[in-house]
Amino acid sequence: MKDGYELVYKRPDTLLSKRMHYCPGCFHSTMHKIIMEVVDEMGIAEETIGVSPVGCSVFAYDYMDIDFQQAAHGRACAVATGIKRSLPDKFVFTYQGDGDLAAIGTAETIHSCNRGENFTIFFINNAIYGMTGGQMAPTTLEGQKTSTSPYGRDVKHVGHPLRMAEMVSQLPGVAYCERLVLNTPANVRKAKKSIKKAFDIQKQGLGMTFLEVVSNCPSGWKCSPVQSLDFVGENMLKYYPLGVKKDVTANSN
Amino acid sequence: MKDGYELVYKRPDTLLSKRMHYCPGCFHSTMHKIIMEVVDEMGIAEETIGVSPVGCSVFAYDYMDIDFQQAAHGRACAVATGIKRSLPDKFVFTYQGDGDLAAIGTAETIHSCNRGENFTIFFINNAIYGMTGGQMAPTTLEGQKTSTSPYGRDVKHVGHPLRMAEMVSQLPGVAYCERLVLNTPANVRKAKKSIKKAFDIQKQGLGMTFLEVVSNCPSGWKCSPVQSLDFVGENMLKYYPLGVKKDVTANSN
Amino acid sequence: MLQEMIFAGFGGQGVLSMGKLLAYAAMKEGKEISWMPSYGPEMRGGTANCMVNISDTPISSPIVQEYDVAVVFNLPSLKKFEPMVKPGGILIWESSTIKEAPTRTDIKVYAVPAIDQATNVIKNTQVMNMLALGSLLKVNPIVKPETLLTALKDTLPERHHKLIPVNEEAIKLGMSLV
Amino acid sequence: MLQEMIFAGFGGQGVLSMGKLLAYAAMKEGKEISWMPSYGPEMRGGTANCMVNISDTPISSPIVQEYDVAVVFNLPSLKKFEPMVKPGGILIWESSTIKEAPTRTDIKVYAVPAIDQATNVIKNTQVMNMLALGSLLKVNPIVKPETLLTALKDTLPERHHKLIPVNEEAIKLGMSLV
Amino acid sequence: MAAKGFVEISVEGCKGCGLCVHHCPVKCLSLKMDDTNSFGLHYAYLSNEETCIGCANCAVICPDAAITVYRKSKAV
Amino acid sequence: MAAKGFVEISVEGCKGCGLCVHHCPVKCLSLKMDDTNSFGLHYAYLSNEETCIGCANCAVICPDAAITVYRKSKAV
Amino acid sequence: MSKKEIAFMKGNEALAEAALRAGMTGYYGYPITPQSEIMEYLTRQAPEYPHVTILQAESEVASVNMLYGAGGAGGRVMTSSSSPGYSLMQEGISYIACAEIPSVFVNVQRGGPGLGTIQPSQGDYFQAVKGGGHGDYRVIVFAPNSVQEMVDHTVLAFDLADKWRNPALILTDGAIGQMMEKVELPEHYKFRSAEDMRDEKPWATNGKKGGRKKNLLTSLNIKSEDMERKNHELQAKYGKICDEEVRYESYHLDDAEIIISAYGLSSRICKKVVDIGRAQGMKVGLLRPITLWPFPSKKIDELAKKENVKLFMSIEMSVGQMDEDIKLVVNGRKPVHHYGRTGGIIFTAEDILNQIKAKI
Amino acid sequence: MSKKEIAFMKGNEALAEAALRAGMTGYYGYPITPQSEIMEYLTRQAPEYPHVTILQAESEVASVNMLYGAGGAGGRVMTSSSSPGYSLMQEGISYIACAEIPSVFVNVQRGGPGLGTIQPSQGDYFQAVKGGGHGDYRVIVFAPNSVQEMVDHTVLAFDLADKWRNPALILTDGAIGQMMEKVELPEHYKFRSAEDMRDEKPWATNGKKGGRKKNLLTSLNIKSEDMERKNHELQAKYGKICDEEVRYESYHLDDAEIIISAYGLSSRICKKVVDIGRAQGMKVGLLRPITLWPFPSKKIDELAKKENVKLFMSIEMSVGQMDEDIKLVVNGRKPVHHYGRTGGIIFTAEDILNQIKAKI
Ligand SMILES: Cc1ncc(C[n+]2csc(CCOP(=O)(O)OP(=O)(O)O)c2C)c(N)n1
Ligand SMILES: Cc1ncc(C[n+]2csc(CCOP(=O)(O)OP(=O)(O)O)c2C)c(N)n1
Ligand code: SF4
Ligand code: SF4
Ligand code: SF4
Ligand code: SF4
Ligand code: SF4
Ligand code: SF4
Ligand SMILES: [Mg+2]
Ligand SMILES: [Mg+2]
Repeated sequence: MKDGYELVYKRPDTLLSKRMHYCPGCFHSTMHKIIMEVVDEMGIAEETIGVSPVGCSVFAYDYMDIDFQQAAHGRACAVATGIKRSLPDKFVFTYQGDGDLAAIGTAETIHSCNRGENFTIFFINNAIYGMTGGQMAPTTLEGQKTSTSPYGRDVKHVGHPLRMAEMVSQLPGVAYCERLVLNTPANVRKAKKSIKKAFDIQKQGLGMTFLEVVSNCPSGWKCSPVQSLDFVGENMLKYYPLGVKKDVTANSN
Repeated sequence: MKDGYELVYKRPDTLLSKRMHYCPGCFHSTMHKIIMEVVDEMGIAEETIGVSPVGCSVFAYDYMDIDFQQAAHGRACAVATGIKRSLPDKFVFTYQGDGDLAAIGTAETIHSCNRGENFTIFFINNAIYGMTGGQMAPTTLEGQKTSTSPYGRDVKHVGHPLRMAEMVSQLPGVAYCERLVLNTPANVRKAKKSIKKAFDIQKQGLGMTFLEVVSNCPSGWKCSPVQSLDFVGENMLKYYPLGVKKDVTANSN
Repeated sequence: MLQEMIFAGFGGQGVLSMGKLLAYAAMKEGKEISWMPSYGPEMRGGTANCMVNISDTPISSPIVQEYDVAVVFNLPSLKKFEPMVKPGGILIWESSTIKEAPTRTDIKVYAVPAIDQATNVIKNTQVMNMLALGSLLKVNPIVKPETLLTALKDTLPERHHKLIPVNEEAIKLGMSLV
Repeated sequence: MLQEMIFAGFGGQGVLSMGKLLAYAAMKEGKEISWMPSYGPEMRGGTANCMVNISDTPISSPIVQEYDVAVVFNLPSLKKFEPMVKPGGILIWESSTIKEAPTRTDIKVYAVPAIDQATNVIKNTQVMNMLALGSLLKVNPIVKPETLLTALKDTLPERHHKLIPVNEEAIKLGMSLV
Repeated sequence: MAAKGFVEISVEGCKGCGLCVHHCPVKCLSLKMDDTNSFGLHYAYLSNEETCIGCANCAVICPDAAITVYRKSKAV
Repeated sequence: MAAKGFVEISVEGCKGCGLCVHHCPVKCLSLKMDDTNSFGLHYAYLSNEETCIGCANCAVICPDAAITVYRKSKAV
Repeated sequence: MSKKEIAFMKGNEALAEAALRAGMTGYYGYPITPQSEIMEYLTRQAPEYPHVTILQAESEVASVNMLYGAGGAGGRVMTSSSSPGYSLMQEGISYIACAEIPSVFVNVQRGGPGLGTIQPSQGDYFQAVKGGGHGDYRVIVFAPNSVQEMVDHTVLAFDLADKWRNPALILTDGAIGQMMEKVELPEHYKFRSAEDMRDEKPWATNGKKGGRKKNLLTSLNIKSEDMERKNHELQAKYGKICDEEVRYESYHLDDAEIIISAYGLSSRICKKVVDIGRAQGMKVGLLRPITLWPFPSKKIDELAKKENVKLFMSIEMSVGQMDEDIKLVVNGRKPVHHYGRTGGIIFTAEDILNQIKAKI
Repeated sequence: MSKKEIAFMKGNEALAEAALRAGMTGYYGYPITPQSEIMEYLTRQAPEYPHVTILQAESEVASVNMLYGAGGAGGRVMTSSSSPGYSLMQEGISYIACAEIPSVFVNVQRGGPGLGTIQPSQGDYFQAVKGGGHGDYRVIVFAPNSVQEMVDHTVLAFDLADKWRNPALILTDGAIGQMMEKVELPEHYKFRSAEDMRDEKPWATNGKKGGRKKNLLTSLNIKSEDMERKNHELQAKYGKICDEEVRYESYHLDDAEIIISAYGLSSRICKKVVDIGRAQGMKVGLLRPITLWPFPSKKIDELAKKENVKLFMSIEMSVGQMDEDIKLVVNGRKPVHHYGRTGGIIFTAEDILNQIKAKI
């Protein structure tokens, strides 16, 4: 380090130095990084257990220096339920893609939210099945081309994209629900605050904390990482509006 | 028939004369009866295919003189999707209990509603698992005693009862959604109209039609049929408000 | 010796608990026992039954197809189980409500108007199953009546112990009817 | 005769399509062929490869562990597959970007600066795979270059047929480099 | 007979739930407490033939479609 | 050196996504188009050392945490 | 474990009581006949076990994955179901087997296929012992034949699941689950939470406290070499289990010429067959597998070797499944026959005897 | 069916194309590697097949039940998945088998257990042939060993599914699914909708038009007698299928002393083994089951009887599954060995030869 300069940003310690397998510019990496920043800042690496899904982030455990379980496709919420009920004093989170959480895992998602399971769900909505090569997801936008909607998603045939944050925020068991995005430094900083808030609420035992991240998939969307920012900004955010959908702690302010 | 009198009400033809296995006073019977009345009145017995669930109404096929498929527990909506996509000109309906539709079948329910599958769901919400001997259902009321909530449903432990009609009515694929009850002759008559409306909308191909019936279970609730009317009126309807939750044809009026 | 028995009637007539009580009493007397209910949706509004085995030696199957003893409280059960009583076996039937009498002559048949007697004599319809049990013990002293009563005490929650005398009365009345 | 080959490089370098084209051309010449890609998430941002078998007789496994021919476009692939070339086999490596040369002496090694030549001579980086294929056909005339071009015509959508000449040029240039 | 209406109730089809009795506006139905059908159930019957108005409420509410309702013909 | 800040970018850790380049407010980052790292990727580097203000935007947006940021100490 | 308390209980309830006594920390299940009494019993007892999680899941798929999480966190965990519900768990069991998460399963079998009937059956033998899920894995399978064994096997299942880091299954049927018998209940294990078991389960994902390395539970082995290594490890473990954990009961086998083999409910009836047969002068004996996997192959091999043994007869409530495992051991040395009924119809001792007589 | 069109295609895509040509009316599936190309190909072709339903379901559980509905409605229907996804279908398959709904399944196997690896495997043999679901049922199982057979078996699977009102499964693996080979494509069947097939499927639930009696498709047989009767009917049907539908390939079996048995990808390598072995003077031959169920038991029995046959060797990409079915037939007359690799590691012909040499 040069004389007269001080460190203002470095890789969080709990993010292992292993190179992440994600494609260049993929927000999965960003999200991993900031979750670990929060874990570092809160000093809870020894008390946190993560659950990775089946999806591109199946290997999340390779990058985060905390205990981890790898769940069957769609079942991360059930797995986390088992962990948290066994270890009620630990921090537990799931990390799930849109195929995982909103297609095959719909029942587990709805019911663990409804039961008010006291863990945190990080829901990474990139509107596509990244891992398996870019198939349509429940959250794929109308008209969006994917490998199983090669002519664009036809909502008459397969329905409209699901808005999960709005849906789960209706459930009494959900304490905090917000939709975030990671497309600008400011939004990344904001997202970090929301993650911290979710963990705080989990600590208080107030119920489910659900963070939906409007994400990207340059590979699946067949565009460059920088172009993916445009798709996020122009298309995704229109259908998936940002903001706090529910916050049981808001009333107390 | 006595001289000078005319017939004003008789058992519908499409309701087979076989004695239904349901307990005395169970609204499953009532619902079967009025669905068949509508089928008779619309003259569509030869064009209708029903799907029975696993639950007390698993044997629905024994009583209705129409083609039927019996679906695996929770999967009636998936089965009906397969039927309707194969035979788009027929009338197709599922008939499902609250365990079937709102617990194990959550994903199939949400997704067929979201896809706007063009069939009708009859959702019989009796706040209990009748068939298996009275276990707690996702719709069991707070404090309600069942064989798996013997001290009353503790919402802190298992969450609040799910309001399915409200949830699915949010989905764009749902064309018509109403919550009904069968506790008085007037309500039964009203319910018949709603069933007819659902079939009409199905015929027009406008999307999913979803009728939630606030039902009873004298056996599971451990009360007499007449007492069950009180529980429906005093407890169920408070948590499950009646009414049309969505009607895409309403705007056109 | 092995005794294979069935108790059958409408749901709510107490057939399951009478079988259970008898088995439990036999267990108290050192016998090998098994109790097996009919289960599942066929119970819905229909009939219920339980099979009871009592033996000096270990019991093979809790499910039996031929009975040494059948106690039936309704016509469907009579029709179903009368043919399955072993020759020389015992059939006890509720004669105040069942309107068709058994026809077999190679078995011992006892008509017990349990419902009528419970309603009109004991003024408690609930105990008609104990009444029938009394009749059974009279013709087939599987366990001592005293054991049955201790068994009842063991299994009844404390707050219902006040019901023991009326049950005792029912057993005695039952014994007197055959 | 059976030739077992591997084509490997970074995703996007066209290794899958070059293998496919070669196999298809061989099929047109009446050979038995198989083409097998690496698949799955390890492709994500990493390397891609495909195995091609061309033979006069039916092919047993599409997956092979030792190669008669390896064509590699990046260092990880060179490191991985160089040891797996059969003695006497052929190794073609992209010599303008790979900075460590192969070391084996018991195989035929050809350095082909395909990326450099495609970029600077043909002015089309896309065709570097065809260039390498040209080199391969020169040292190992598995199929006729003409067949390769007809194969290209067959598989390219009509609207891309204008690209055929530049591919032809690349093949020729590739042949001239070894 | 002067009654505006009358009902036929199937003894074997009735399950004795009592919903018809409960909902008859003129209370002309009862359960036969001193008899049962072959299922052991106390069936409903028209206990007050005179007052039935033929409104069909009983039949509409009857889960088991055990009731047939007749009303005095207007024409007559 | 006069710059308010400077950054260190891991050549092997960088995936060349360009998000840092895109988001640097003073446009002092570039992708090395004439070189690649061992993964074949054009990595980012501080192309204009003079203008970096040490805002850390690049590091915050960098998915792969490849950037370390330093700022002129206030104390000095 | 000294046994003291005598009770008269249903199989399902005795099993539930045994689980509580064996220190179960969590039960996750979904109702299905004929085993719903298990969760019903547990929820009734819940107030006395405030630290035990008893959770009705939204489905069997959720249950098995809750088990994965809770067992992986270090708990002693159980789920129960019946045939169709157990079929839904197959993906999850394959995961649990590969991630080596100790866990206890109960399948109170009913007649299949499909929705079938709720009457007792033994039609899920293949599924239980060969792995109904994908890939090469094994589950330790117990086959209780009495209410007493529902208790004993449950305690053992918890212990062996922990010992071997493997799923263990109680494969029983509707009759054993529903019947009441006399039973001796074991004493309570000292209750320990998942957290309390930290030391003896150093692999559990309970937070990497005190500077230990992170723990990971996964069944993903994306590289072929890793996956093959994992398979070798599993097979090595399975080999040891086969060496150490086989359990069976012999009944009049010493001089037997006819070897009946039957498990669970069927085995009770077959004891009677042996008694009657012996009374008629037939040299018949019963080999009752108590563990279906590991299978008592050594014992069968021993019997197959004996000169006086004439034939084997597998008696099952299925069209024939366990008979294959017997044949695989007997390997042609003696004839192996099968007799079965399905759909909940229980053979009588006389039926079976007649079948045997027809074969000799 | 006359074959004309020659193409160079991936196994998965060729299978999809064959399904379209075989008159498939509906496909319901969920993505999973290494078979996602099937649905991808179908959705690309969709505009040319406006009357074919191609629907991405929310899960494999939904897929199999959509198949139940659509097949029951009278359609020719297919789903495809890979190992974990196929495990999730086990309850549904048991239902479909019992309700006798014609339907085609595809399992492009990957290495397990658990999430495992996406590399090719043959670890799901037991699940496929013994029924991974509950109860006694069978699925017709094809084991293609080339892209050509992916096509041929698919057409056959649709036809046999209809003929026998039974599920049929294409059990293949990631290598066959992903590889490209030359293939001859069959001509198109004339497309007929579910409604068009009314006459030949009088059992289908397509509306009881024209006064026919109502149709019912169910797997529920609540009474034991009914359930047992259903089981007898199914077993009778299975017996007929065993008589009529066995398919296998013989390669140099006539004078073979060493009988290799292998299916799918493994069988291709084993052909090479035979060639090399023969070149070295070893009398080795290959029996390749084409249908895994019904299994070519008769042929194996015939071989086991031959004096010159010395041993059997089952070569599988698993720790040993099909070898059990061979042993069951050989029944001790000859030794039966197994050699396998797992996790996607493919044995070479040399490996296998060495293994064989070690046994003789
Ligand atoms: C039971 C099962 N079904 C399907 C798959 C295949 N699969 C793996 S990842 C995935 C979807 C991934 O999409 P998503 O959850 O959106 O995550 P992403 O990769 O986009 O982050 C699927 C379908 C599987 N592994 N298991
Ligand atoms: C996979 C599976 N799980 C569980 C069951 C057992 N089961 C049968 S019916 C039922 C629930 C019935 O409740 P509901 O759907 O509310 O219908 P009701 O009987 O109340 O009308 C359950 C859990 C089953 N048959 N299959
Ligand atoms: S495929 Fe998409 S989601 Fe997956 S790592 Fe690449 S960019 Fe990210
Ligand atoms: S158990 Fe309940 S839902 Fe089922 S028939 Fe009886 S009253 Fe109706
Ligand atoms: S028709 Fe009306 S008045 Fe007559 S019995 Fe029925 S409810 Fe009563
Ligand atoms: S409502 Fe119907 S079933 Fe109930 S008592 Fe009246 S007639 Fe009988
Ligand atoms: S710290 Fe700020 S100014 Fe410096 S390179 Fe990064 S984004 Fe640009
Ligand atoms: S954001 Fe990070 S990975 Fe992307 S180009 Fe910049 S330094 Fe490299
Ligand atoms: Mg996604
Ligand atoms: Mg219900």
